[in-house]
Amino acid sequence: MPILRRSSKASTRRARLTRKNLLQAIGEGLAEEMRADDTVMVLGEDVGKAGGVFRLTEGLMKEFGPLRVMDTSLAESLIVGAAIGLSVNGMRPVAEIQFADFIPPAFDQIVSEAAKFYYRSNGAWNCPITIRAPYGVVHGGALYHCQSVEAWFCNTPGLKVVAPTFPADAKGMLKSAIRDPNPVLFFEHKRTYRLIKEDVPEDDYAVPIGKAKVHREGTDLTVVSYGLMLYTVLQVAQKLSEEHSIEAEVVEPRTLYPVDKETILGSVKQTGKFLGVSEANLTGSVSAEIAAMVAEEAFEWLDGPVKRLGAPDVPAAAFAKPMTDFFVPSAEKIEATMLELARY
Amino acid sequence: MPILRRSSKASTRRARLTRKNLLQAIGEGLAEEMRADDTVMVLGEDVGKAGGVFRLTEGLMKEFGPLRVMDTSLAESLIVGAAIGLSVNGMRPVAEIQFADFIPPAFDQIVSEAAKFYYRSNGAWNCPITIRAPYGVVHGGALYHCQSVEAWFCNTPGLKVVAPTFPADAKGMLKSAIRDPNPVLFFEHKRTYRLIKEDVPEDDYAVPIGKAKVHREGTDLTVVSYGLMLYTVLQVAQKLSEEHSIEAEVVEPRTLYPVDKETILGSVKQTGKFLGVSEANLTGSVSAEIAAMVAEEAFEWLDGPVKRLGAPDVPAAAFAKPMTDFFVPSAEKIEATMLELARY
Amino acid sequence: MDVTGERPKHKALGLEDGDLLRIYRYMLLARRMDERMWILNRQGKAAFVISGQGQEAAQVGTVYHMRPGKDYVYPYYRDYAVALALGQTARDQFLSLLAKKEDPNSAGRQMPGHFSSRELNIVTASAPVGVQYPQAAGTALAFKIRGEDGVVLVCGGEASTSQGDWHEAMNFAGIHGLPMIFLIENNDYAISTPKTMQVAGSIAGRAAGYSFPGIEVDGNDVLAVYEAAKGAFERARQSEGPTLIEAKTYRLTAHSSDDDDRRYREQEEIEQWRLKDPVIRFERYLEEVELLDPEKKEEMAAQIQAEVAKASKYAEEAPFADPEEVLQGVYAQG
Amino acid sequence: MDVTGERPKHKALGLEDGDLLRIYRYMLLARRMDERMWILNRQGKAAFVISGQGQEAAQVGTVYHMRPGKDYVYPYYRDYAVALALGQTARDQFLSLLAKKEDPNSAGRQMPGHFSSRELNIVTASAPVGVQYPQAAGTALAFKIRGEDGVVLVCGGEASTSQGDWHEAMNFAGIHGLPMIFLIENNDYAISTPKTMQVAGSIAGRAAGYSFPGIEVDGNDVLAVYEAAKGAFERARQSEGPTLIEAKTYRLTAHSSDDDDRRYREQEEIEQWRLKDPVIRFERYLEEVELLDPEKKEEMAAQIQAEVAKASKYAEEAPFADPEEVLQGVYAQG
Ligand SMILES: Cc1ncc(C[n+]2csc(CCOP(=O)(O)OP(=O)(O)O)c2C)c(N)n1
Ligand SMILES: Cc1ncc(C[n+]2csc(CCOP(=O)(O)OP(=O)(O)O)c2C)c(N)n1
Ligand SMILES: [Mg+2]
Ligand SMILES: [Mg+2]
Repeated sequence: MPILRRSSKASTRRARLTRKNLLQAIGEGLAEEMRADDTVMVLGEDVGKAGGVFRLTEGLMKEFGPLRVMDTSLAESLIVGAAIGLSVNGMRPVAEIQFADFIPPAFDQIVSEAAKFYYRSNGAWNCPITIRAPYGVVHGGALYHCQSVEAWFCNTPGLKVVAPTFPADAKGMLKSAIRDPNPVLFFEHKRTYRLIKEDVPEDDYAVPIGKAKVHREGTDLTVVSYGLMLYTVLQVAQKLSEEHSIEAEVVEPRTLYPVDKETILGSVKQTGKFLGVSEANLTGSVSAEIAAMVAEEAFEWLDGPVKRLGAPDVPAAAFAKPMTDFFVPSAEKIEATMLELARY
Repeated sequence: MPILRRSSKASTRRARLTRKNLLQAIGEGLAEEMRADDTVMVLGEDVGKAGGVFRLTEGLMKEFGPLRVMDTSLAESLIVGAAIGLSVNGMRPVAEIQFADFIPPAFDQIVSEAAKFYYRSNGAWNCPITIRAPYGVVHGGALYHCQSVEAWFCNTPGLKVVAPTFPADAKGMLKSAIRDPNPVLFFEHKRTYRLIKEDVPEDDYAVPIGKAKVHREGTDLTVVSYGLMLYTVLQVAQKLSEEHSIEAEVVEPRTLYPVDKETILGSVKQTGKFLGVSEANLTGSVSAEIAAMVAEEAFEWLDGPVKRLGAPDVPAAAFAKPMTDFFVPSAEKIEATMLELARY
Repeated sequence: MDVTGERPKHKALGLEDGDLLRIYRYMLLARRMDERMWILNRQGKAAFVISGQGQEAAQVGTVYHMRPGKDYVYPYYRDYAVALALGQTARDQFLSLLAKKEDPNSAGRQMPGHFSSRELNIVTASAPVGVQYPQAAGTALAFKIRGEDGVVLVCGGEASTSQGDWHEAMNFAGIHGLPMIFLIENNDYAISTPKTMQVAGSIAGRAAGYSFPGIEVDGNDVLAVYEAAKGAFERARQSEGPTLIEAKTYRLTAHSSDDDDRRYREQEEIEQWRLKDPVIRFERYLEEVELLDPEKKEEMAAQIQAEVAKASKYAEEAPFADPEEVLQGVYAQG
Repeated sequence: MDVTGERPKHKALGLEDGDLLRIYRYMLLARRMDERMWILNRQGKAAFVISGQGQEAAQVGTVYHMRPGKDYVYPYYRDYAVALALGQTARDQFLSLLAKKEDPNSAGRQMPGHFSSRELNIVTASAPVGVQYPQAAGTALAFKIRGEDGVVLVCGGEASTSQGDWHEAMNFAGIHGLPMIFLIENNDYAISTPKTMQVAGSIAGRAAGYSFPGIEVDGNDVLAVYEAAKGAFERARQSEGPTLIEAKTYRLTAHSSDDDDRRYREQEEIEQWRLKDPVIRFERYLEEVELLDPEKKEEMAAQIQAEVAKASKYAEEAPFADPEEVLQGVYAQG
């Protein structure tokens, strides 16, 4: 389960480290921000007494009371709209959408409102809200608890969309999101909540929004991925290295919008090959934008077609396990594609 | 104003032709379908007595009565949701969203519901609805009456998204949309409603969904565009031919999702160059998917980077005319880019 | 649910003895099937259970007025008794629970409790809470446009009224006097959120603001629900417009098999509500009017137990769809 | 608006003579400015006009209770008199109308009527109808969390109540007893759609269903509105929760300069409503209580006319923002 990651310079500088899973790291980041800043608060469905359906906010209501950790009515547009209104009156709300699949009722408040407050008022009003949403396939989740919906939001200037994969990044990026003066959509892959563990700094730190991370250096191809797929890609990359001496450079965007072009282009210009892997429905996914950007701006460096892997273009994962497993890009498929592209 | 278009074989076969603008052609298509099929109906804000804010549905309430041409309350989720419910009980509703900018309240009903009815019920229920929405920049429209929002819907299997540009296509595709057993989003560029005119067949015909159209053949580069931008692209292409003997092949997708890969790839494989032009915010636009697809599947045929032009990544056009004009990709910019790419 | 006056309540409502036994049968079948779902979950056979226990009276009391295949229903995920009373079987639900190919609701695509039947006019149900309301209004509008006397029933929990979609549909139904019934099964909780944090004022009380009747009814009393629904269906069939029924009831189980309700409610509260169990209350009524004696009760229990066991076994042995079938049926043809 | 009883109505409401003249001034300024906007439109100078004519009493009567810069307001696009009464100027509105760089609302980005002022706590207004309600609830919640006595006013047309957002906010405000006021300016039309096709039942009547007061008031009577709003603001400041005010009024102009209202309403209907013009009615009251005589009236009219002319001229001569400024200010820094 633990997988190899290059420890970044920043993290080696950090003192106390504790092993945490993604869920714990995010929960902790939230609690720390709430302790440090009275205006930070949480609102959403079942976030209070129950501590959230994934128990990420457990203990917060006890510590901060029912106003700063508010169980809202079942109304996503209200949740995001209220967060906007709180933010213009001095608060730093972190709104939770129980599942990313249930963002659509709040779509208007996110893309028409939060994203445009600053621009439309010529900078008079800004909207410092964070919207957390668990996404991604989980067994038993079926059509409406499995979707990867990030592409809906990656054509909307004014928004920031982040999707960190690993615990330390997630904690540090949540802090950045909360402190950011702009609205930030914060996606968490629910299947990795307890699956992915790593050492997380205990002291206060922030991981900047807008910077990709090179998890593994390599010369043969660049793979850009995030979420559960990144976890798989890193394992496959290790295997390819051991079995075929193929060295994949693996880049995690961490921020999906606006994306860190520089890091991705820099990588592709070295390797000459690009593969994007995500769990979203392939057509129109975030990988499309990244692939198009690469094919436009690193064209002369490309030694092969830009490639993408994603879920097939069917509505979503099914309730039946065999169908779900078929839906998600498999390690085998990723391996075959990486191998093929490296050898192109 | 009238611009050169290759007359397709289909249209030469047609008998009576009348000169119509886009608005008239669509309105007529709607009326004809309503006459031919009692279950076809219209619902939306101000579509009845007022005939719509663009007067596209003028006369329909008089002809078909206030139940088949229904002025709804101001509630987009209700409009689309009701259309879904009508469609499962024997009707073929055409819902109008007054401006595409106001689709967001209906986002859930479109992407979570209409798009998934057929799949989630294993084919027991389907959802034959058409949703019309005027999009695109118009002077004075400002932030919320100018947006190109089509990318929101081009990552959702189960939906069809069309955006015809010319009157004859639009009429024929509206008929196809109404007759289609699936939900179809039908985007109309509002600035072209009265701007673009052409001969439109009087007799009954349908233009299939899912097929792109080659408006102009050429060997030097392929330009894929739609809406007002297509109109400009065709003018620029003519100019480049006359002034520089550069022959651009101009392809209109007409259907944005699922896109006609074959026609686009076929064209790029001949010209070796690709440029996508749309009025949407560039990053994450539909052009991203098409460009990525081209760079993946026609890589070996490419003689230059895939290129895209679109609006800058700022929320939307402004109310002030100078800012609006700056926002929309200009003919000069399109010309320069086409020239540069052709000469690459 | 007292037997008062000269004749028993059900006679006054026009219900025959046979009706009562059918109603009882649906309620009991729903309950026993539901209990079996939890056993399959504990056995590791069912990945996820969502339950209708406690809401059988609200469901059967209402749906018993429907003409299956003519009227339409938009159920929500606890409406097992709705589906059964309309003609789906226990086997259908187990097939769905275990995500088998034969599952008539979705062929293993959707979670259990997401009902669908074209024949029975059960419109494919969804997971996003509240989306069914505007759709139901549209379906009712189609009846009105064509001048037919069909009725649409749409169901949801009390938290579904917090969504904008509920209000938009209430308003539209009121404006156009649509032939539909909003059945709100108010079971006090939305996962962990109690109704005091969910609903300001009264749900039934809100109907007046939309110009149609709202009825609050004891949702654990099947005859009281039947009576409220009777008027509502009559109104709808006579083009007199919509009715809102708020059936006050209680969710006897945890929200789902993924939920631990000890985090947010007291065991004692549940015990209090168990005393009002709608199945047991109706049994008592049937005993009072001498339609049920220990023998008959035993016999029905055994019958239902057998039916449930058989249905469950069938579903357990039924095959999954092929994995590749996940790719099929995205677009309708033709 | 009769002067009844011992002392004139405004005294009973605690309004001094100076208050009345200020109120009148805001109303008249809004009206004259509005008329001038239409002239600029006909002259081809203003691309688009959206008007507040007829709604001045509803707006000023309410907003006169506010403490600018402390309380918050979410206005909608007809709320010119709201903006003026809070401290924006006619010049501000003309700059916005003509999309000039100096436009304080948006620097020429938004359509006119989309108010914004950080200093005055006028939260940047939007075009999508209804989105302001949940936001206003959030802003009120912030006051409650911090234990401050700030109040939030949120405004909209009657059609904005058809959106789910309105209901979600009403419910949330009711649950948490938020210090906010919903002002619905019911002007009979939503573009072409009459209120009978828009609203089932009564808007004011709906508040009861959310457990707080709803008041229907003659929106053309500024003192009646003032009175209704007085109670509402007091309740809010004393943590007694929200109030809904439905001000019944009429849209005297077409929906906007893009609209031709002859398609859907009779001239006669408009004429009837002109007789109830809120500005004229208030003038009559002021005359009755002898605060306004022909001379004073003349004087104020001339003053306002001059102010409007000057403001308009200033805006006409003011520069546009550079075209490239369309690219600026997408993300806040820091
Ligand atoms: C739009 C949306 N948001 C959140 C959820 C997650 N969720 C599922 S059921 C539920 C509670 C529903 O409560 P209620 O309507 O009272 O029905 P009950 O479960 O009590 O029968 C929630 C929050 C969802 N399915 N859809
Ligand atoms: C969500 C949304 N849908 C449609 C529109 C187009 N539109 C602008 S104003 C309006 C009518 C609003 O009526 P009402 O709320 O009564 O306000 P009024 O204009 O009468 O003051 C409509 C349909 C919009 N701005 N937003
Ligand atoms: Mg409930
Ligand atoms: Mg109105």
